[in-house]
Amino acid sequence: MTSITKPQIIHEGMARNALGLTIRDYEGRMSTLCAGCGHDSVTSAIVQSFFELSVPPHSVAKLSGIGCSSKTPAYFLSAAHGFNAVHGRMPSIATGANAANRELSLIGISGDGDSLSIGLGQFAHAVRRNLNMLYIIENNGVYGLTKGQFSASADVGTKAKKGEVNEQQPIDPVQMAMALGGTFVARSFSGDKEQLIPLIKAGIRHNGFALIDVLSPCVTFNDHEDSTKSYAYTRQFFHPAMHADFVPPAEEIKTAYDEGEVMTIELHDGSRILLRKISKDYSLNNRGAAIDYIRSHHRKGEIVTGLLYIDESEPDMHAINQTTKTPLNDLPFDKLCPGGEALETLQQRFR
Amino acid sequence: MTSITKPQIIHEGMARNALGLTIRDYEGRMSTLCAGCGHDSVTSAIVQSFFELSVPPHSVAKLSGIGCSSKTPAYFLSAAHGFNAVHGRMPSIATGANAANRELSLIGISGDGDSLSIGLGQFAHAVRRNLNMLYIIENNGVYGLTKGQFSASADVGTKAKKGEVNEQQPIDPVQMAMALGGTFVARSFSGDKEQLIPLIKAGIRHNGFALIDVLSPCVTFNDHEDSTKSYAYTRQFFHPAMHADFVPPAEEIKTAYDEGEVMTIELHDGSRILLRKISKDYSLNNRGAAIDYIRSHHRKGEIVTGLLYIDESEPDMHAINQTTKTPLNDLPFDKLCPGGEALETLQQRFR
Amino acid sequence: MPGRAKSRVNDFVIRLANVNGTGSASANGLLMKVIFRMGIPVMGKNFFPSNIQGLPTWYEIRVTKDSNLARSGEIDIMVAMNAETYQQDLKSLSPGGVLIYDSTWPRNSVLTRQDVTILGVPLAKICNERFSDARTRILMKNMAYLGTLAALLDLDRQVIKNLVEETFSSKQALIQANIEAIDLGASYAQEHFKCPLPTRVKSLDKTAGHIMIDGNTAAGLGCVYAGATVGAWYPITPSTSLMDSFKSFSERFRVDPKTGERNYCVVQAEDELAAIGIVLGASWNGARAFTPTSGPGISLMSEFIGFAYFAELPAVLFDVQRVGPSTGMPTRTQQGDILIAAYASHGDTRHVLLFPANPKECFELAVKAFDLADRLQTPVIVMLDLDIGMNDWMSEALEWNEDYRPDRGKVLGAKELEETESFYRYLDLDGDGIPYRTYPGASAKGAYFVRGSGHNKYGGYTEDEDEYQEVVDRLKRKWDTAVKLVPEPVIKMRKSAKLGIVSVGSCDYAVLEAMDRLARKGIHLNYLRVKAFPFGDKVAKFLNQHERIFVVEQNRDAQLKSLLLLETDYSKARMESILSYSGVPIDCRCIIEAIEGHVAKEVAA
Amino acid sequence: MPGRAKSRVNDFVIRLANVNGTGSASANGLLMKVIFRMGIPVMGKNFFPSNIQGLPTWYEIRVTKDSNLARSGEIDIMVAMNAETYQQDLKSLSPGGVLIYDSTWPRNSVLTRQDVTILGVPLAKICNERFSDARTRILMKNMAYLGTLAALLDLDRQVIKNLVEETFSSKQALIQANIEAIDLGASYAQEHFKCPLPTRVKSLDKTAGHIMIDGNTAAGLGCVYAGATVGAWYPITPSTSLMDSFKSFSERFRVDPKTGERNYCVVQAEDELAAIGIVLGASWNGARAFTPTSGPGISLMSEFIGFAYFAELPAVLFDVQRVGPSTGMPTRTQQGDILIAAYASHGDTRHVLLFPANPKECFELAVKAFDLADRLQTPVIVMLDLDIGMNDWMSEALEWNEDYRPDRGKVLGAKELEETESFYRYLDLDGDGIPYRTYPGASAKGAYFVRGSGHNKYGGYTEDEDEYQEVVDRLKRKWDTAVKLVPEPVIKMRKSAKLGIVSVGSCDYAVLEAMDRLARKGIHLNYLRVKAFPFGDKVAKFLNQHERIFVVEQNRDAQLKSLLLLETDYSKARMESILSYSGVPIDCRCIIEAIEGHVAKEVAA
Ligand SMILES: Cc1ncc(C[n+]2csc(CCOP(=O)(O)OP(=O)(O)O)c2C)c(N)n1
Ligand SMILES: Cc1ncc(C[n+]2csc(CCOP(=O)(O)OP(=O)(O)O)c2C)c(N)n1
Ligand code: SF4
Ligand code: SF4
Ligand SMILES: [Mg+2]
Ligand SMILES: [Mg+2]
Repeated sequence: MTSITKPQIIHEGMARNALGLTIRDYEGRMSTLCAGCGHDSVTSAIVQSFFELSVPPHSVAKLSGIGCSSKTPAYFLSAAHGFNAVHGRMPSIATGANAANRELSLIGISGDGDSLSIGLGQFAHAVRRNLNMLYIIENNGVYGLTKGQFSASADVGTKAKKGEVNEQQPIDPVQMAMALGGTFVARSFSGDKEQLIPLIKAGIRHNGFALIDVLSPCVTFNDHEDSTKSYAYTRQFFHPAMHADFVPPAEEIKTAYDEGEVMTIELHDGSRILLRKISKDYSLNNRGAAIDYIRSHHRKGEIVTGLLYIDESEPDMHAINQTTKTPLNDLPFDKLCPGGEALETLQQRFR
Repeated sequence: MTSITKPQIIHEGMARNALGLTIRDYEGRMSTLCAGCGHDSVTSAIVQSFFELSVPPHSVAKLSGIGCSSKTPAYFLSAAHGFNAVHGRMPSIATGANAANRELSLIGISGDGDSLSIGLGQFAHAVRRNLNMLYIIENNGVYGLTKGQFSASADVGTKAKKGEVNEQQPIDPVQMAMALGGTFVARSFSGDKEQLIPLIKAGIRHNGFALIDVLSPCVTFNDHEDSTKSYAYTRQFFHPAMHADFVPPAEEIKTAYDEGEVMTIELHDGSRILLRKISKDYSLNNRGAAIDYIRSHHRKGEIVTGLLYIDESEPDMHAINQTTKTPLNDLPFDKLCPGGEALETLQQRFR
Repeated sequence: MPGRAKSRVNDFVIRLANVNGTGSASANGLLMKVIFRMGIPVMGKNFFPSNIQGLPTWYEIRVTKDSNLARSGEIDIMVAMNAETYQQDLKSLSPGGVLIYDSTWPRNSVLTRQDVTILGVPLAKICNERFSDARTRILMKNMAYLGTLAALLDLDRQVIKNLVEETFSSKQALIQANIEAIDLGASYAQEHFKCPLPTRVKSLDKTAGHIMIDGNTAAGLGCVYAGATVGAWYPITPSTSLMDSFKSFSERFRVDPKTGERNYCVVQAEDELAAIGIVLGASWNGARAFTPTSGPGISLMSEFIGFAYFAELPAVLFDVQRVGPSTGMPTRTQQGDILIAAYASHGDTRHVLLFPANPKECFELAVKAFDLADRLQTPVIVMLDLDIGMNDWMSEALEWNEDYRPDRGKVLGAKELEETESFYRYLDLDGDGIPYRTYPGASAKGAYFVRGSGHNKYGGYTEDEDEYQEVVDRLKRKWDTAVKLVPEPVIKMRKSAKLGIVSVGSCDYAVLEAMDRLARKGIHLNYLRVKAFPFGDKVAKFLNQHERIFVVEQNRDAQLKSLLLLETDYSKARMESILSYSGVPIDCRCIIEAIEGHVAKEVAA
Repeated sequence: MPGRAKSRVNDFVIRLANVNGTGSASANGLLMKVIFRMGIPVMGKNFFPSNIQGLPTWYEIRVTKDSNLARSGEIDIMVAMNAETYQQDLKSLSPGGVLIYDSTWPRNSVLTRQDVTILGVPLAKICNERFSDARTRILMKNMAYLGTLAALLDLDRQVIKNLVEETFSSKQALIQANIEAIDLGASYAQEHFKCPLPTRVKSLDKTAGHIMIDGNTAAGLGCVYAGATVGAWYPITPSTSLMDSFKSFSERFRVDPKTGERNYCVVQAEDELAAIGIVLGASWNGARAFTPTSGPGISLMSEFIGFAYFAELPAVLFDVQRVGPSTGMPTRTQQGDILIAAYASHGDTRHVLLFPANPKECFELAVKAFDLADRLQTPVIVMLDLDIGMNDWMSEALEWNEDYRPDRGKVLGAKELEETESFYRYLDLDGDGIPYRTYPGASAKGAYFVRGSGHNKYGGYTEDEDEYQEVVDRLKRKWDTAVKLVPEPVIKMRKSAKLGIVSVGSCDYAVLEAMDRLARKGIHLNYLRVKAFPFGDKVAKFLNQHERIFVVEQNRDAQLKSLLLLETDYSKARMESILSYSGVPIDCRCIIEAIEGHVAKEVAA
């Protein structure tokens, strides 16, 4: 979470969004990550997405665990509250935050160590609860901050910088989320903003748990030749299966598509996702088939990306709980405390 | 882990196995579970399996976490060491046990609470390591020992005894294990020993992590009418996809099968599993398809059972680690301690 | 009757030995409630196994006209319904006592004693003749022995009837059966024994203004009254019923009758690490949030507890203590988590603890816990134990002050933020060590990072030694503020006593009884019961007023004494521990013995 | 030269300010090693950020002919390579000191001081002219300032050359470049400044029989020598290098050259809860197993630590302490986990702690930890800290006694079991509180259940109060045995001193230096350094021999003092804390000040 203040320079004539804000208003402090770290690209995609969506920065809360990836919330949305939890435990903090204030827009940034090792249980249960948040894993196959040990997402056969070869099978958060009934499951690459930004926007607007597993190379510990999580490798074996375009509410769909080529999914706030198949044999509605598709491509060394599954109809945690629409942290005390008379009455039972 | 000593009565003429032992030698203390608890049936299937396999009881170690299910290791194999860990943490104990003594045969018994809530992370990582053990989840959809709260395996729409309806999607250990690359994934029912016993035997002999998710109704808290984990429900919607016969080494395959009907899988110790499809459209070699099959049947309320996936060729934890064949706890000290001269030499580096 | 029969009206102990899962608990609870309604003070302790069905379980009821609401250590009447434990039950009966058993099956003739009265009632037989369904027969046997006791002890039959009617008001059909079973048991006793026994009850008027309630129920209700909206938990005995209480009272008071919408959110977490995380996430956002747990949960939560201390987040935890270490005995009581709760987590940490001694205090201190957590921006752990939490206690009725408004502490809202020039999270503007906080979503001006890593007083990340130290030094000053805010101890002074007792929580009634009995023997003591940690001046003063302090607590390692040693200046040499830690609630005998022993030594010396 | 130039041969401090990720750490290590090889005692402390690249980092080298191996608090020479921190670095230089900076870029003229000497060397320029590759230029700049220092301090050029050759023996190509860079830096200095400075080095012969090593490396090596076969861990600063050490030495000594098979198994666990579980599973099966971690790991492990205490399983943990609470400052040092480690986990628990003060003790106490864990059947936590664990220390060379055989404690093998009539796990047959254990797989006769739930002395499950208490009472007796087995404290007595210092671990050299300096001022003190908890008689005796005890430790809350208070009878009023807890290793000044202050008060009073 180290950070350096960044001078905010706003040029005249900078683009402004519907709120009249410039992109500077969505930035954070100066990154202290290694020059070239994939995580910084994800940060800038996040900045771009929130800016373009015209989200009021202070209506967002940004959360993370511990790791290089988990430092990044300091580098976007200075005007949003942040929570840097203990290692692997951000999902529970997010659950509590959402329980208390369902109107906050939550974005969580985690790493493959943070989410797939120490935090696997909390991650899985957040998926299960369909907690309303965007959850980004900046996946680099190593523990960056502790200097490059293999993480649980390291591929079989991949080599560490010091030569060690990983022989344990990886845990793939995308497959996990599929098997756990995740309602928004996507994968992308920090080097491909064109793919990533619409996914982030859609994830912000999705009503429920939106997972984006972003391959985000670690230039310092996992960007060498025999690594399967390097820029070069990822770029080469990147295999987009579905393309997603995000269209905000009220905005027209501009591009013309051939009939049947595009599937439109409407989100709760009226925005839409336009989904276009890139790989013909990918089917979006089938978790099992998705897993299969991912596994078989993975065997060939390919990394399937895109919005791989979405279901906007499942109830989120509050729907399941039937929570009042008013954020709980906003309820007046007299709605909460039954008062003296009630106390008298209820004690009859105990007499 | 409550238990009552059981008088060991051996009748003359009782069947004896290859070691000359009777089934009594494979039993444990008297169960203190509720009369009719599914877990007791699993216990007796375990007793039967070890007896029939002629495993020397003391060559086994039995492990568990905390819960009614986790009490059951006290009820079988009195002559085996046992380890009743803290809640949800048995997989790590098993990992250490296997690390120290790779020759021990490990059987772990857990519950759906123990493995899918608090223990989800450890469970998943044991699968990932392909730890050589048999891992049985006695799955009843509730926390029995703490009096019937829904567990993470409770189905959507199932009703608690007190009327509460579960609306959260379940975590299915079978789908999890499939997505995590589990090498032996099975599901069965405590009420169907015919199916269960060969699965247990095969699981004991499998070289790697063998998961059997056994539906094991809780008669006290989850056996009522609107429960989807009751005896009645399970029996009715039980959907066997694959049948497994276990054939010990050297033994002949007795039943005659039609050509192509049976697939034979040879295990490391020379025993074989004969796999026969019950459901025509089930394919054993495909994790994704399996997940799909399970999910689509689950939507219909059906529970797919049988040996759903097996891969005997994946390396287990020791193969990955290249551990010596001698159990580590058996290595003499002089093989471990480099001695004084070596210490002298190596210190050159530090001068 | 053999032995020296005791005639003890309204002053005796009944112990009921049963098999769990047979419905005996409700019959025994009913018995206790009947006595309570007859105006006689009564205490009940349930000894149940960590198991669902089929194992021995005991229920102990002390009828105590003088309101000695702790165990006495004696057993005057034994209802021995469990054949498995018959021998042990017979043995544990005090001389002169009465044992009642089910004579449907003959008892082993070796199992007898000359100094007690043994009364056989063919309960199973009676019930089997009358009821046909198997489950009903089992349940009604309990009612039948209740009937027998009614006759033997002279219980008020109308009170019983009313209670049965209330209890089964939603299942009318059961009322008749229950009353019949009671009658059967009573009739048999009346026909075969001289009723009532010399040991029996007689109506009094000493329970007015009181209720019978367990501490978990009271604490859960306290959370409702405090305005808690988020509860997160993972089931664990003996804390589970606290959340059950919160849920059921919330269902009653916090659900919109029209929409069915809930003004609260209970999250059954996947484990304790998540439960405390949910609490912290919620309080970060300004909801009052809590988690009930027990020892193993505290251990698992300790990383996050340290986080909350350092990041200064309010959190309310209830540790309903059970016997440790480790899984220990989940259905037995102990006060073994005091030290770990006080200093939970690595690094320099310390936490506010509250110690209720009875259900009424559970209710009150639950409310207080939220105020303190919000005011001090730190975790507050309410230390119950299984005895307070799960047993029904005769307690003063709960009261509510309508003027109560939650103390939410130093929170700047959007408006206040607008008025201030700049906001920094960890400045000590008021000199009390407590900084100001803001909620997410309120305003961009209030934005800051909550973090467990090094931070300076502005809330920025730091690895600078001075900036770091400034913050932890202020945290220590905040602790000095805490001393002033926590509830004061309860002190009972007798004139000129030089010996003092310090105790905590559920030891209270045992200490009081011991003091009374010792006073009758001419040994006078003063008494201080701590209600909170940090202790504060009153505790220090009390200690210093005494030549010798006996610290009474229910753990092996003298944990309260340790805290007193660490946090006051009283000399170790002058403190003596009286410890009871076998898992059953403390009774006064060990206290009396220890103090008498001490006094005797002093005299001899 | 301005200011009062100091001429301090072999007695000064160099501080090097760099940017992390630029390769400066190895250059600085080289510098220190050169001085060491010149026979001059030297101390090095690395202050690095919790980040991988681009942030300020400092390295402090004390050249100390009198072997004062703690920080002095002074900075005599500053190598200010980081423009970001230039101002701060200039400020922190002691009066009369020398600052060296890269004059490729002009420094801000406001940033100057009259009382120090500022030497500019155009390091970047020199290197850029000579080397073409960008990364090489960055790396060689470090070598260039090393060259400048060589000239200014009069370092032995042959020693440097040898070291460079050794260091890059596998990358021959680099040797030439490095030496060239060093020459460039040296030549520039020789041409532009008067070399050497008055503050400089001169060969001695005071480092014979010593090595330069960090504590983690030594401890990892100790695990290899102790015969540990299973290591489980989850990476965490500052403990990571301990497992790196175990792995690399095991690779060297424990891999079958023919088959490549490993006589050890290191499991990188998914988290600390699993790491300790793996250790327990392995020691249950008779392997020596360990886990290195730091504060957050101890918090997460506490449930299992309590389990191991109660179920009586050996386990060796290394807690390489960093600054808490919570995530705190992961790359700064503290002794803040003492109290939590001693009493980790809920319920009545207590754990054996070992406190090495230098790398040699890390090696020795690592071995000892396994013996104690096996003998006592309980977790043993070796308490290092970042300073000992990660900094290179001049340490006596490690020694090995070939007669050493591991003490595996009371284990019954198959044969012994056959000879006994019956085996029960928790009987105290020898009166020392330690029962016998067996390994799974050995024999059916030895079979029993390991459990954290209530058990009786036979190993059976129990909820019976007497059976439970018998076991926990014996555990307390076992603790009395532990007192006799743990290493004794290190005591330094001066004749007739009435003041004593008690300290622990990495405070050692600061205390020694303070004592020396105070002695020169006529204030004499005795010194005891605890090496283990429980403390034992020698500690109690030492305390009682002194009118006043100063407890020196590196945490805010006086945790060692707390343990002394709780576990000895020494009076609190006579103990005074000297605390240093800002995250940088303690230096002697705070100790001297506190003690002088005390003495002054005494005199005044
Ligand atoms: C309880 C605990 N254990 C270990 C650590 C040390 N630690 C910090 S970050 C990290 C791993 C980070 O890996 P990842 O989440 O993949 O993030 P990356 O740095 O690769 O972006 C670890 C093990 C910690 N902070 N807390
Ligand atoms: C750390 C911890 N938290 C909570 C508990 C309480 N607890 C005991 S068993 C159990 C759940 C058991 O459920 P499951 O594993 O499904 O077993 P079942 O009883 O249903 O067979 C819980 C929550 C505990 N023992 N330890
Ligand atoms: S170490 Fe790797 S993950 Fe961390 S900041 Fe550097 S490049 Fe990024
Ligand atoms: S409560 Fe349920 S799971 Fe537990 S023993 Fe009884 S029937 Fe079995
Ligand atoms: Mg990573
Ligand atoms: Mg269950």
